[in-house]
Amino acid sequence: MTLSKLILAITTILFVGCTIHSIFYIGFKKRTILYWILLPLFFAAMCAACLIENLAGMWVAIEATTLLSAPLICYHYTAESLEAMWKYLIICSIGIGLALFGTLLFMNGWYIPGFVFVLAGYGTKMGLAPFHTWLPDAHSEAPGPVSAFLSGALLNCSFLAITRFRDLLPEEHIVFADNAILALGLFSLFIAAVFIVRQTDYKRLLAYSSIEHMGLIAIMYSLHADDFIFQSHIAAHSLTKMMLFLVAGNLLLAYGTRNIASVHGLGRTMKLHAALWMLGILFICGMPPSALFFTEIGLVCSAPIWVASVVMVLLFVVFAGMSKVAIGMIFGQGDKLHSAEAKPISWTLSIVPVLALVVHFLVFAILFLCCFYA
Amino acid sequence: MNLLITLLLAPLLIGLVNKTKAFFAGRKGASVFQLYYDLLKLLKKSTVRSSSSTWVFDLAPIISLTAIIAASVMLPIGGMKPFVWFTGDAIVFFYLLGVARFFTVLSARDVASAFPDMGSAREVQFSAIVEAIVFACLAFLALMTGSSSLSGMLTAEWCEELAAAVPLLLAAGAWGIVLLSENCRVPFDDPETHLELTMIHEAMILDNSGPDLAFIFYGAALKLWLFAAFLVELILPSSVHCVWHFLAILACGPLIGAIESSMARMRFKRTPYILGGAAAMAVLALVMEIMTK
Amino acid sequence: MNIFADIILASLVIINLRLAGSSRLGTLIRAVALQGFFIGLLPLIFTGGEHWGITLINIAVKGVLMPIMLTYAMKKTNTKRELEPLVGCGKSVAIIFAITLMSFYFCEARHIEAEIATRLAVPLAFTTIATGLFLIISRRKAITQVIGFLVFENGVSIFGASIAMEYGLLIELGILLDVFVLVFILGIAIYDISRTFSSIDIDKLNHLGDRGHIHLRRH
Amino acid sequence: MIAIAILFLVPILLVGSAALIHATGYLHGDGKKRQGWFYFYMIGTLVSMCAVVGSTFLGDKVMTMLAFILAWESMGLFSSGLVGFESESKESKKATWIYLLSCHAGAVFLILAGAFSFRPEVSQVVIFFLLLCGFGLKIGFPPFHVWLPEAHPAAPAPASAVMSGAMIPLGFFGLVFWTGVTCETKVIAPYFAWSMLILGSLAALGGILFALPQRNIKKLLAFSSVENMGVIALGLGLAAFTYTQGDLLTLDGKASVVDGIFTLAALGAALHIVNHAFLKGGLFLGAGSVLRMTGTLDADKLGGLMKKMPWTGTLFTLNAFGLAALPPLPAFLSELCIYIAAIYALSQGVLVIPAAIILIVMSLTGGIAAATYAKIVSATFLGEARGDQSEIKETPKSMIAAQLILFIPVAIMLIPALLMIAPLWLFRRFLCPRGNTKPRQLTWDCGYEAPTARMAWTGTAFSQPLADTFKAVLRPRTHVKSTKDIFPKEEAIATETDDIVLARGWNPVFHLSARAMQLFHLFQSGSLHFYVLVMILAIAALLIWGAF
Repeated sequence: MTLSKLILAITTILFVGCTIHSIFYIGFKKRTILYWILLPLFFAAMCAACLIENLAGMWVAIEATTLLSAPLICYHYTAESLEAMWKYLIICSIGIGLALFGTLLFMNGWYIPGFVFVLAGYGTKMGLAPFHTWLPDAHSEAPGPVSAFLSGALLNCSFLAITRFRDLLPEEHIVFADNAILALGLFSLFIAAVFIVRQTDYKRLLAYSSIEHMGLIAIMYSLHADDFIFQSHIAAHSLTKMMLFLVAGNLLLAYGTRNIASVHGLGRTMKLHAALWMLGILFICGMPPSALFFTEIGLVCSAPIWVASVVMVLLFVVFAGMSKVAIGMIFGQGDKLHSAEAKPISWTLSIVPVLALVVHFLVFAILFLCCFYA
Repeated sequence: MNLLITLLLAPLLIGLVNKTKAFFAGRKGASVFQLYYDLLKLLKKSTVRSSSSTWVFDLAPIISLTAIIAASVMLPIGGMKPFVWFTGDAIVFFYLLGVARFFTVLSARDVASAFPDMGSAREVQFSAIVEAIVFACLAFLALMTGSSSLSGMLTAEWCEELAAAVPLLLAAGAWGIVLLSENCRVPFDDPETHLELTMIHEAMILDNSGPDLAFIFYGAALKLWLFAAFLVELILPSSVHCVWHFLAILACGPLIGAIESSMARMRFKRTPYILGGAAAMAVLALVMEIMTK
Repeated sequence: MNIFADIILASLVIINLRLAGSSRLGTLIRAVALQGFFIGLLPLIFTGGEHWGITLINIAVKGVLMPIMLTYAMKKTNTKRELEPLVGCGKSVAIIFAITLMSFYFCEARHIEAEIATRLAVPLAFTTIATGLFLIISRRKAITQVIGFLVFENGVSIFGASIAMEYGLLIELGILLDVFVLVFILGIAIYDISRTFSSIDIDKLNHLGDRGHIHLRRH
Repeated sequence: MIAIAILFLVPILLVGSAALIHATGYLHGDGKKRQGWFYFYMIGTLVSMCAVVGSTFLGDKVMTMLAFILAWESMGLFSSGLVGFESESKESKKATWIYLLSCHAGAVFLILAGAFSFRPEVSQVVIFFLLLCGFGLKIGFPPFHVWLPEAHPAAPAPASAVMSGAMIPLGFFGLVFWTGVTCETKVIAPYFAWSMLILGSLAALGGILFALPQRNIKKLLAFSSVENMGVIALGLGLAAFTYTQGDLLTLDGKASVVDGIFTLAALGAALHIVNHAFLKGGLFLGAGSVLRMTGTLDADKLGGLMKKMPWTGTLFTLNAFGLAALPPLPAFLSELCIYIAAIYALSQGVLVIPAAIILIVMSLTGGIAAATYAKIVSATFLGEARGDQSEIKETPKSMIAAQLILFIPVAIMLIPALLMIAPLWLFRRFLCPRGNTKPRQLTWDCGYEAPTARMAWTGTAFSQPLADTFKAVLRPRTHVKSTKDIFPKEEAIATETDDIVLARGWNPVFHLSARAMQLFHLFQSGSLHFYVLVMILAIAALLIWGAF
């Protein structure tokens, strides 16, 4: 399967999932009309970005995703979400503007500067450090389904844009391009690790985890990892991350706080969500039986030794940070004084996460079995 | 044969020690056979047990004595083969003594009183370090004699030059200290004092009485005999007739008595240093042997 | 036709300096409107008067519509001046001037103007992009940031026009629409920000971030 | 290979089933309500442990490695669930976290080692050291042992029994298997042997030294697991040393000697794995029974439990006696094999230095181990109760039955022992004139009439003199509350001994690196100006890089 088709498929699946979840999470009210108008448009823009072959046309579509998702991020209309939207708009627009500049340079035959601007521009949208700064803010402020959609679909689309330019490069510049992507990927992994340790906000935690995985995807891409492994990673990350963001949204609904220290003993109060949260975090960290486990091993096997070592160390740091959070939130009864009370939430909210988990598990179990027997 | 002599003569050694001490103190002292009388008397009495105690206290004297007798089965004296010997019997030998100590300590702790507790705490403190010295000596012996069984290890020969004897003498010196420590003699312990606070072995058995106490006394005497025999066999060549060996073991009694009379018990805080010195001697012997091989 | 192009480009340099040197929002908006107008003309000049339609739309959007929107936002939020820029106006002019000189020097030194319609265009595009980014970094007011973004976008357009890139009409319109919608949304956001934060200082927008503080706010 | 697999499977299955039986009695209250999770984790752990062993039979190298890592990782995950099962407090959550991290770190090393083993440019020594780190984390070689004393007190007792008895030794299984698969014996034997010798000595001595002053029963047992792993490592190391003798042998004609050393040492290590599984499993289950009935694991607050819980007490005492490696119980036999191998080597003049080190280290370890077990048995079960024990009774039958399963090997070896002490017992019973009478009196105590339980020494006090000898290593923290007034008032002294490797090694390292990471939080300071500036600088850097 080509990358664009794969990303299109993932985007569609995520759109279906997020829409179903939104029915229960957002609901149909007068004030949610804008949400229901923008969500499909946002999806349409992403589809366009995947499908349009013309580089400038793709640029238009990706810029459109920024514009259409900005009001979605601001759905709660609090001061923080406004701030997040503002930063998202400014940073991404600058990024996209740079991408346009890069596209022009590229088309004019100035490949290296062109590619640098394209990489920086779409890298901004993709969440590669140090262009990622909008991402934690936007993902943490947006409502659950929107964060899920942003993280699982939008980032991939921007990545697709980078790969298109990389494929058009003439032979002699490919080494530089790969090295640049690799450097940004490693730096993203590093930045994610640094911010995941001692993180206090669980939605930001997931946002940084997205940066981490975008870094990994960039690294895999730059090292010409096996197509199957590379694409599995993208798909598995999107599915798992969607599930995690949906669960995080539900937790926010129940506890009313994103502060990790205020949430305790999920294992006793919200058993299903505790299991989903634990599994999701283990899966996203590449624990078996997640597909990410195999893809990360694949990466280590194909990467140069120093890259493999650095990646494993950083992944371990990420695991340390995320597992601490999961354990803190799931186990124990904790300190009554600082913990928030959980409000009961509707069971319908757990349909999509459970389905996502099941799909992830089934699809990859089948895929890998086929792969091993082949 | 040597097992029989060991079992019979062991209490005599204690009697000799006490007689010597009495001599140094200017007293007439008890008969050298006093321990035999004591044992007989104790065997006739009934055993009083602490109400705090459990089966551990009840069985410990029996287990301890059994273990020490079992160990003595393996000790060669004067070139005579022991009752049982095999590769590595030296290890079993010392571990059996460890069993005896383990249960003595447990039974001391079983009566819930501060004095036995104090004694047992010190007992384990010294014995843990002594264990390493003993095994360093064993390693040295195995290396020197090329044998891995006690009966082979304890067959010394006349040395032709003094330099070759230095490691052996070092080991013997370490062993002498081990002997004093393991059998709770001065300077590690003073069995004769009347302050329970300062005793080790005697404090541990404060609550034993009757046949149990007899077992313990006999076991202690036997253990002293075994260590003395080990020391004698370490340095006395096996070409000497075995009667001399037994006499040498018995001569250890007055020797120990003389040492006990000539010095006072040390502060407990200082005793580990002596053990450290002994350990250094044993390890030095071992290293010298490794270097010369 | 190059003489016209050179005149326009030279005046764009002056506009850049003006943008850097003024703290009055009104002046800035007028400057950016003028810049939009000139840039709208550029394709016409470079391609020899073929694209009348797109030129008109460009001028209408960049030179008229967006400045009007910005003026409206300025009035609504009751802000007239950029009070305390992070870099003072004098220094800003100096910096932009230095950047202009440097980009001209580099383009000259590396001879990259070979196929470009006029040798002024590429360095000028760089300078304008730099001016836009500089405004975003060094100014506190939200409106100034939007203006900075517009300048940045204009810089990209100068470059696009100067290399005579043919996107096709649809995509041209798409790009224009995107920018327009963006400025529209930003304008709305400015209004919301001024209401929520009772100021349009971007420095007030610093609740989000990772500095180890704890988010206890309830939604 | 089959024999080795059975060697590891037997403890897994037997300790596992005993733990499952024990758990039926152990879980109560809140734990009973959530027991489904417990059994899920437990069975998951056991199955993945079996899978670890089973994966080595797959044949194909890549598949084996992948399956092994998969099973290894899931073993860590399931058992982390067990460790976290009872967690209520911050400390126990931290223990779960540390455990999970150490499991995962082990897997990371394995993945790297596996991936690098296909690269010709990576030397085998590097791969071996990666493997050593990976499996050392599970085995608990210092400085990687830190999770043991944290996780074991936090985990439910049946879980500790499985983890300590059956899971930790799997590290040796993995180490030997992977080293065999990825490295050439000739190249790696000296590294293997020396690292086993050094790490084994450190683990044995360090483990037992830190076990000695602990007052938490399970913490003490956890440290003693480190010690036993050290002993096994010493045995393995000695066996590995024989491979380094290869060439010398054929010249000397000492082949049979070296063969003998290898056989004895390897046999000793193998036997010790099984023995340790049974004994340590039994001890952890016993500790679990104590916790279940008394609600505490603090040995200094217990005492005299033997009278209330005779079965548990007796089994615990005998297991402790066994684990102190005293004759004639099984653990002694396995240590004896290693001892004999060492002393045999010395007497034959081969491998003199390692053999001498092993002999001395093991003897010192044995001496301190005896003291440690004497302490924990006497403080918990002997003497008088240090608190109200009127409510306490013997545990449910299932818990005793579980311990009896693990008691089988000890019971077999106890029969000759009982036969040996029988003559003296009969002598006392029938030949002594008053041997039958058993009058009971208050403890004599120098004539003091009203002894209280508080007058007896606590376990900590008992171990204090010996611990004091090694205080340079142990670095206990002492809290003294004393009075300098003329008239005596209440005084108190308490000592605590932390794991220095964790307290002075890992914790500072972790804190420092977290602090260093916080320096980078600058990148997300919240200032939009700064964000854009960073973007531009990054682009500039990329452009400059591209230009060259």
